[in-house]
Amino acid sequence: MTGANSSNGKSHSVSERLLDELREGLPDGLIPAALFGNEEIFNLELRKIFARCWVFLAHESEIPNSGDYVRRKIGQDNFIVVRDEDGGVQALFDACRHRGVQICRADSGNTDIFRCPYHGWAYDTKGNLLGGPLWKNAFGTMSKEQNGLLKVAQLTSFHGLIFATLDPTAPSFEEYLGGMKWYLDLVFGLNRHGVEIIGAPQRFVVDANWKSGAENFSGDDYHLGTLHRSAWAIGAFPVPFADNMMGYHIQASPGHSLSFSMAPSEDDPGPKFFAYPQDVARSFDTSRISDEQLRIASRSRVFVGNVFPNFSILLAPMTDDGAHFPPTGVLTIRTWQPMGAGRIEAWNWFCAYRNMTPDQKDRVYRSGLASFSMGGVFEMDDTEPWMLASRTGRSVAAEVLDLKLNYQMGLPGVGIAKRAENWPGPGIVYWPRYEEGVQRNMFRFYCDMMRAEPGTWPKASF
Amino acid sequence: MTGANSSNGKSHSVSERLLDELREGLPDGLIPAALFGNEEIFNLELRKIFARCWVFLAHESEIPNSGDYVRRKIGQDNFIVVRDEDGGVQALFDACRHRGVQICRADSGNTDIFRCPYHGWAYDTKGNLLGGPLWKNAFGTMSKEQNGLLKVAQLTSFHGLIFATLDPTAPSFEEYLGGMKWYLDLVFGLNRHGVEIIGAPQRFVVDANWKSGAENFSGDDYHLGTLHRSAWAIGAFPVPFADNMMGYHIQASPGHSLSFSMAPSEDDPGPKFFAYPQDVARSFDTSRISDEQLRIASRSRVFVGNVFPNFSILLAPMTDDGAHFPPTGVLTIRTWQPMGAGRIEAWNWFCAYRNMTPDQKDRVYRSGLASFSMGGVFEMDDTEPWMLASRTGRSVAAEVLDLKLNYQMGLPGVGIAKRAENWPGPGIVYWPRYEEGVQRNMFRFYCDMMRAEPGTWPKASF
Amino acid sequence: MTGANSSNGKSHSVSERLLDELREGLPDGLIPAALFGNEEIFNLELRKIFARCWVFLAHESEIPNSGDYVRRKIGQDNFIVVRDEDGGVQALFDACRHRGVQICRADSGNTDIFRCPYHGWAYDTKGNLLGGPLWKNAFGTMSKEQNGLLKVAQLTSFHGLIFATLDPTAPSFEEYLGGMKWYLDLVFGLNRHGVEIIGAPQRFVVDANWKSGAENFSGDDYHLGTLHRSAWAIGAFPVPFADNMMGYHIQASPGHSLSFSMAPSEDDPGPKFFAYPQDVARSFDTSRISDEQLRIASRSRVFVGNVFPNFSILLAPMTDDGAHFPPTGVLTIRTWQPMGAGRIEAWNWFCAYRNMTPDQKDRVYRSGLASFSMGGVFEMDDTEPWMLASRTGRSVAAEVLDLKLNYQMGLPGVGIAKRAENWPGPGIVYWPRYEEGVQRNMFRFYCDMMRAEPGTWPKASF
Amino acid sequence: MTPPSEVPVASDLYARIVAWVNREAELLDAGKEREWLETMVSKEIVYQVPLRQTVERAHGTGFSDTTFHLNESYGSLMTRVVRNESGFAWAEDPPSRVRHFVTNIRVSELEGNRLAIKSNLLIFRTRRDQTQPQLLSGERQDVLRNEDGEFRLVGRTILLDLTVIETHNLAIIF
Amino acid sequence: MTPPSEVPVASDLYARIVAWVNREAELLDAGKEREWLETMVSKEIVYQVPLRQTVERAHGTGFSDTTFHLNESYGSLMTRVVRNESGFAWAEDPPSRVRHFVTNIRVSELEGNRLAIKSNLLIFRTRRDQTQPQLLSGERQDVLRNEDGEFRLVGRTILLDLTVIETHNLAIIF
Amino acid sequence: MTPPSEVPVASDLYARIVAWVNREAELLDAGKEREWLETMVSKEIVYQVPLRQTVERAHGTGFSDTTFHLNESYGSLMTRVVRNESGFAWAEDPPSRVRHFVTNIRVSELEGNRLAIKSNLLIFRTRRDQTQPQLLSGERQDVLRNEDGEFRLVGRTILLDLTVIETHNLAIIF
Ligand code: FES
Ligand code: FES
Ligand code: FES
Ligand SMILES: [Fe+3]
Ligand SMILES: [Fe+3]
Ligand SMILES: [Fe+3]
Repeated sequence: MTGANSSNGKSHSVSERLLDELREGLPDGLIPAALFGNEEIFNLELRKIFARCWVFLAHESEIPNSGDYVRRKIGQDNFIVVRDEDGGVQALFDACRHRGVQICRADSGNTDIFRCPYHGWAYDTKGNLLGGPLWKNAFGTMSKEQNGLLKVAQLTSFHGLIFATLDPTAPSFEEYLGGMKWYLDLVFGLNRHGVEIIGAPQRFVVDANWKSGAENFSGDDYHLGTLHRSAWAIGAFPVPFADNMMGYHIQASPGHSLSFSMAPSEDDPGPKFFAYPQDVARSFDTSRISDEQLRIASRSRVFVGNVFPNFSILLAPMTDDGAHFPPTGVLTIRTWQPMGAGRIEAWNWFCAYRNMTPDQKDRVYRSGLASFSMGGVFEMDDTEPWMLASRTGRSVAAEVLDLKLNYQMGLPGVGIAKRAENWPGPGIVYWPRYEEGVQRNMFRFYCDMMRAEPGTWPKASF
Repeated sequence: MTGANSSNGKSHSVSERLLDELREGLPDGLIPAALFGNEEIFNLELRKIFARCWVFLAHESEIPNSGDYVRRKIGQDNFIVVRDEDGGVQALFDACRHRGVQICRADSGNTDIFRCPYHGWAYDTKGNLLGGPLWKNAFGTMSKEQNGLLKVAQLTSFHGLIFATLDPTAPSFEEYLGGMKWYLDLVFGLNRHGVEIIGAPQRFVVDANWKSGAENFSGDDYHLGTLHRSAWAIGAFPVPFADNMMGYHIQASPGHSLSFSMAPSEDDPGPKFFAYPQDVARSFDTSRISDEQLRIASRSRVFVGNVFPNFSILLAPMTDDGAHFPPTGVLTIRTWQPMGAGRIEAWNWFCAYRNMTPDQKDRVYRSGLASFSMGGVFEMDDTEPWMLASRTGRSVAAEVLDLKLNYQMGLPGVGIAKRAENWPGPGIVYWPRYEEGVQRNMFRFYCDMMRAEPGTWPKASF
Repeated sequence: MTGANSSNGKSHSVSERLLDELREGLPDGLIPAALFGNEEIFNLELRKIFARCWVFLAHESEIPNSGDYVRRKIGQDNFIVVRDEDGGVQALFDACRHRGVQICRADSGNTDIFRCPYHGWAYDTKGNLLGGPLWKNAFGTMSKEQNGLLKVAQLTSFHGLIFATLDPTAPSFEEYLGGMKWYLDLVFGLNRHGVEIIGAPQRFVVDANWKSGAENFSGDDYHLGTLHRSAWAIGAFPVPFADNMMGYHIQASPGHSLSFSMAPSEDDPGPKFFAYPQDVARSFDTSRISDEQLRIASRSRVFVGNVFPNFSILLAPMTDDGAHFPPTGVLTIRTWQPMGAGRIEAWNWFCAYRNMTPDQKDRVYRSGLASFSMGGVFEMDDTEPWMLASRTGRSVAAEVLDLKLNYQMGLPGVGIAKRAENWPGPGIVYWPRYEEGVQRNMFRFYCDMMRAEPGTWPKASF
Repeated sequence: MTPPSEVPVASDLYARIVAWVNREAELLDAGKEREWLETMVSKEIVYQVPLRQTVERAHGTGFSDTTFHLNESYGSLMTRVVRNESGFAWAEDPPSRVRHFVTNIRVSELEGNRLAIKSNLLIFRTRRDQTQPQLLSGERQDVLRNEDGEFRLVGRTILLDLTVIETHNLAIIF
Repeated sequence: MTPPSEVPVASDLYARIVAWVNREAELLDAGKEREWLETMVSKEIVYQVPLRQTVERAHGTGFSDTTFHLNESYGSLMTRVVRNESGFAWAEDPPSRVRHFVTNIRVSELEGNRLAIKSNLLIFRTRRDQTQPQLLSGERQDVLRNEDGEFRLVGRTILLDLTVIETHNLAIIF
Repeated sequence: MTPPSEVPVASDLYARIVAWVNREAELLDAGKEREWLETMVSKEIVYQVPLRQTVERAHGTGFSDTTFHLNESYGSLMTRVVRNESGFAWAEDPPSRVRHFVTNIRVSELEGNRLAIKSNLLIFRTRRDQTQPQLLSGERQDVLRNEDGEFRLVGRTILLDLTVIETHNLAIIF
């Protein structure tokens, strides 16, 4: 709270104190509750996390043709993600260089020119300033080069996923991903066709902190048994809770974590390949991934992970109507846009492998919508505890009583999770999934980024 | 205002300056208007007042049976006030120790277990952690003792009134009350049966500062003549304004003040015993109070007081329908919950002596509701000036023009109030009620608390 | 953003840094975008601009009779502008001296006493404290002189326009106006009858920064061609865009700028005297202005200007229904009340020369309403880009990408505007209107005021 | 008592009730509270706004049947009217601007010449310069009785969709 | 003029008015302003949204009869339509999303083949990503005239429950 | 198909529909979702809340016909009911307080024994201590079919006036 802030008059000390407590508490799995509500921390996050890290903007399948654009967010700010006239992808800051007026008038569309409504400066799809009314009279010799739309510092496309960063000093995306790449390849490169987005993203606002979403998708499997207990009551999910806890927790690289639900043995009856239909599963091959990756995928029931800070993916078997339709694999992408210390704008995309039939894609979409969306039986419940936790994050009592949140599951001696032997992929791996190292990994990197001086970066590998 | 805050870049200096002005101005009855609107001051109050002082939570009659609970506030934060399995009263911070999720799902109820909706940690009515799903797998050897719900530092029950503080260094409640105890005994111990709460508390939100409520109940009788002038127009109140100014203003002990409306002579025709029905009045005795206290009560028409910071009580003759029903004594309890520098959540309880008949209690409830509630003819008007004052408290003009509020009534030479001779009770006492020493007393203690270092306390007696 | 504020823990450095950037960037026409959204800057503005500069309150024609009052704002705070019993004009801070309660209960009215609703203190129309109920008993000897309503430090009436300042050290209004006086005389003294307000002001709230309004009226003519392009589509405005760019941009004195739309030659067919009806134009004379001023007026199609900080006037030919009525001169007054870094309360008055016929005044009112009001075809569009610019002013991306807004039109070598020769009036004058020196002039004075120490003033002439 | 029987929307009776409801709202929004009380309300009116608490789904709606925000009789309602006419009712001077939006009107007949009316009520309320209204929403349950040819309000219960009321006072009639 | 006589809710005439009101709202919410103007509005329309000030109870409602937020004729309304069709009406491009909630409809007959219609109007308006709507509430007082068999809007006065309007423009039709 | 023909407001059929709409809202606001589903909804229901984007005026309303906030069948609606009855539906325990304000009802006949109903829907929703409601506004387009003498909801499309939804979940029925 800015309260904490004002309470001693040294507005910097609150965030510094909290970050010190974070660093000291992490080895013991203790995290100050105020990280989920303090305004000063949040304003730091916008600058030290969202203005520096690689963040997800869009998928290329959303802007197939030149001139296609979508308006997306980095932190709280709008960027125009547009397919330029040469077929390249641009991410342009949505602010006219004259008086700063936002010039993008739609959530998506197609255009060859962005014209500012105030005085009419016009920009092309690469952000170049083209001119304005009676240009010679008004701006004669002024440099157009220096007055084009501002752009992100770096941009990349990975399996069609467009990521960008505002920080020119950021490491390359590959380096930033580190070990996480192996796992994203496993999902997005599972067959030669790759994935595409179905429809436009759903957006909704939740009064919670973005880190609640990020840590949940980093591998919070334990909450299913309680929070999603109703899912079994309605047959929405095929694997019993205890069985579903079998699997791997993986700290792929600093900040990025994931989790697999996997049966102990290959020949377990449960779902294979996330319960994708047989004929789709048959298209999964090693054209773009290794045998190990394919084998892991074949045994997987659920994949859930988070690329720091706020890019989450989930691949799981779902159905909208258990009585009539068996679960199908559903791949969904989430971003948790930070709209305030206690405010998330959740973006929600559904994906399918390109080679799926229209019917199969429709099943994916319906099942996903009914399970993991604002109106879905799973997600409906997830937002509830996040709201209730962010309220605590704002509380003075938590500050005064020094409430530390508990991230101790899976610490040495706590529970049954153990380091996994001979796992073919990168990262620090535990079996089974009774552990929160995946969350501690996220917060360790978070802590390093929050303390990093401008221009400097924590190391991207263990 | 954070404005003041930012306006010179030294965010601590604003509150320090205001508190200096307060300390220097108080002897002359001058208080900076910004205390009623400045955000920085407010955030300090949450920490230095509400997180340290004894505050009211509930009355034992609201949770008679084991497992009964009500959700109440300390400052802005929720605590579960519950009758534990041994019949004791607990005040538990409503935040799960795992991820801080609030676990209390209702304003009141009865339960033997509080289960967190996120991962299922369960706590008993004493806040002890009982466990969660597949506990051994997940948290095996982790200490449950260290992961119980957090509690208030001290809690006490006084005439059934449950008070608590978050500060382990706070003096005992008796010591904190000091001279005020004598007067609360007089009201809550007026007969052997004591009082009980009627129904559940009413809650409403007013855009005002909590101190406006506290100072008003500390003994602002002078406002009746103007603000409540309509009350006489409708016969809601039996004592003419000027007569009603007769009585005593009492600074019972630092911070705590009260006021009695009392006729100059014993044999004045006006209401006795706050106009309680004769048969009720007959039950008032010295089983729990002294002859002096009983005699005072017998002569009293109105009792109004405030236990610092925000526990107000009023005992006065009221009727909902003067044409058909004579006024009856109505005892009401108020707390002014600080929801913002300009935002109060008012809580409103009505009480009756246990030995009153159902009809008498119904008259109390109806009369109280019609007089001192959100829809009551008195309270309806009170909130109006408080809102208009908090607007001034936020204003830049008040800051620039250096507006000091006037608390000079009853200062030496100002008005006719004089120190009272041979008053049987404790405290500094004035007659008649044309004075604001009762408010200055509240602000003197307020000033001391706001300046007190953590762990240190101003003295609780004159 | 307070974010920037907290992001480095030194809350003063953000505004200082931004003001340094402003000072350094201005000569090159570069202004940091954050000036249009930063909270800390805004809170400084309330104190260093609005609490010090001369601001407009009302026109004398709004309070003709003694006891007439209107409630108006200085910055965000209410002042009672009242015609006192001696026919003078008072501007009283709307806050009772007792507890700070606002005592003015209406937007306008007539009264001889302002009585506070809380305890009944009464004040006369000069703000003198008259007393309250049972005054002797309550406040006996207390000085009434010291407890009158607070007032503005200086107040003046200029052509019936009432201006005031809270700063006793402010220069006289004439000195403050400097060269701008010549131009305001030209408009408000255009005939012997002078102007009057038609009706009550319209008020509406826009999520934008007040400086967007001020800079626009300082002489942003270039936006008509794009933003108001629809105005020509509907025949609302008689002069083609390119022609309308002909005219003068005038930096009348530090902070105050204006612009004339004027045909290159006297005998241009276009509107004369702002297209006022012939018989009205015939009443324009030199009874209060010079021949030069009259000649300028005769050639003028549009006059638009801003008296720093937020008093804007526009005099232009308009019609509500081009098909049936020719345009008439419409004089409108605007104030941009600063309600937040991204929040303006716009006040909107229409004026007519006193000697106009009721029908002519009705045409003025209808035409103005249909053109320059919340529902007017011009103003409707203006608010849009201002909102979109203030969003950018709040953005973290603008901060991180260091977005500087462009005010370079008309800088040496940029466009065709040139210093005008032998212009009869004061100030720095350019022809034609392709330039933004008028805005730079506003921001130069803004910068000086924001950096000025209390009690010191930048010089009011070039 | 015999169960209430629904009054068809197509019936004249239903139409008369709609007119009654609209007339009432018009009077209240125009601040004509005395006219409302004297011409549309029964001397035996029981007018209640019960308190509401948040409770778990298993425990119902959370309304109290013993505690109220308002619990009025004809006498106490008249008291309010007199008060507002006193010229010293600061809480409502200047008055709030109140608008009653009454929708989803359902009518059924009760024995004893009485009608039960349910409607959804949205109250939009502003004061002074407020640009953001107070919104009060709930179900209104009325009982009307035919008293010598005229319908009179004999019972009104307001079931608010709120537990904490964001309003500085309840000096309004639902 | 003879006093207005109330049109019973049960009458066909009332029903026709309800249909008219609903059709109008549907056209306006769908942005079909030209169709509305050309098929439902009289050439002699007087369309006014008077200014409102906060005044003390003793001084009435605070509406002005000489100053307005909007004061439109057929010509000026057509101007708005043309403007929106011009493709350069930035204020409403992208357009607001507007919803008219019309309740408490009261109809009475005036002489001269005219009807007076009062209704309570709640407008819900959002733009772009706004999640919090602008809410405009007031009483709508219409006069309809039967012009060769069709009802046409000849008078409309919007009495808003607001003094300061929280909206960047009034580019909407009430 | 033949074009829909408007059902006059004065008709019995229209009146029956109004009663149907009011009964439905009453059931939903009272949380009787199973009763609603079993007595008022057709097994063949198609229930959709399409996604909306902000688009320029030239590009229409911005509704998607392929992507949705909700896209429900009878089976999936029953799933919701069962879920809420499971006792573990945390998202709605304690339940929201929901109020349906249904106005501007328009009815027309379709072939095949079906009726098209358009209405403006305002949903007022609060939870726990919230004093500020979530407000959801839109046009509701229903199709009712007469199934052995009873009207059943066979199609519902909610056209929201929002692009970003400010609600932690859509566990409500429009
Ligand atoms: S602000 Fe974009 S052209 Fe001027
Ligand atoms: S947050 Fe309570 S059990 Fe996890
Ligand atoms: S506050 Fe104005 S008289 Fe007391
Ligand atoms: Fe989940
Ligand atoms: Fe009072
Ligand atoms: Fe303009």
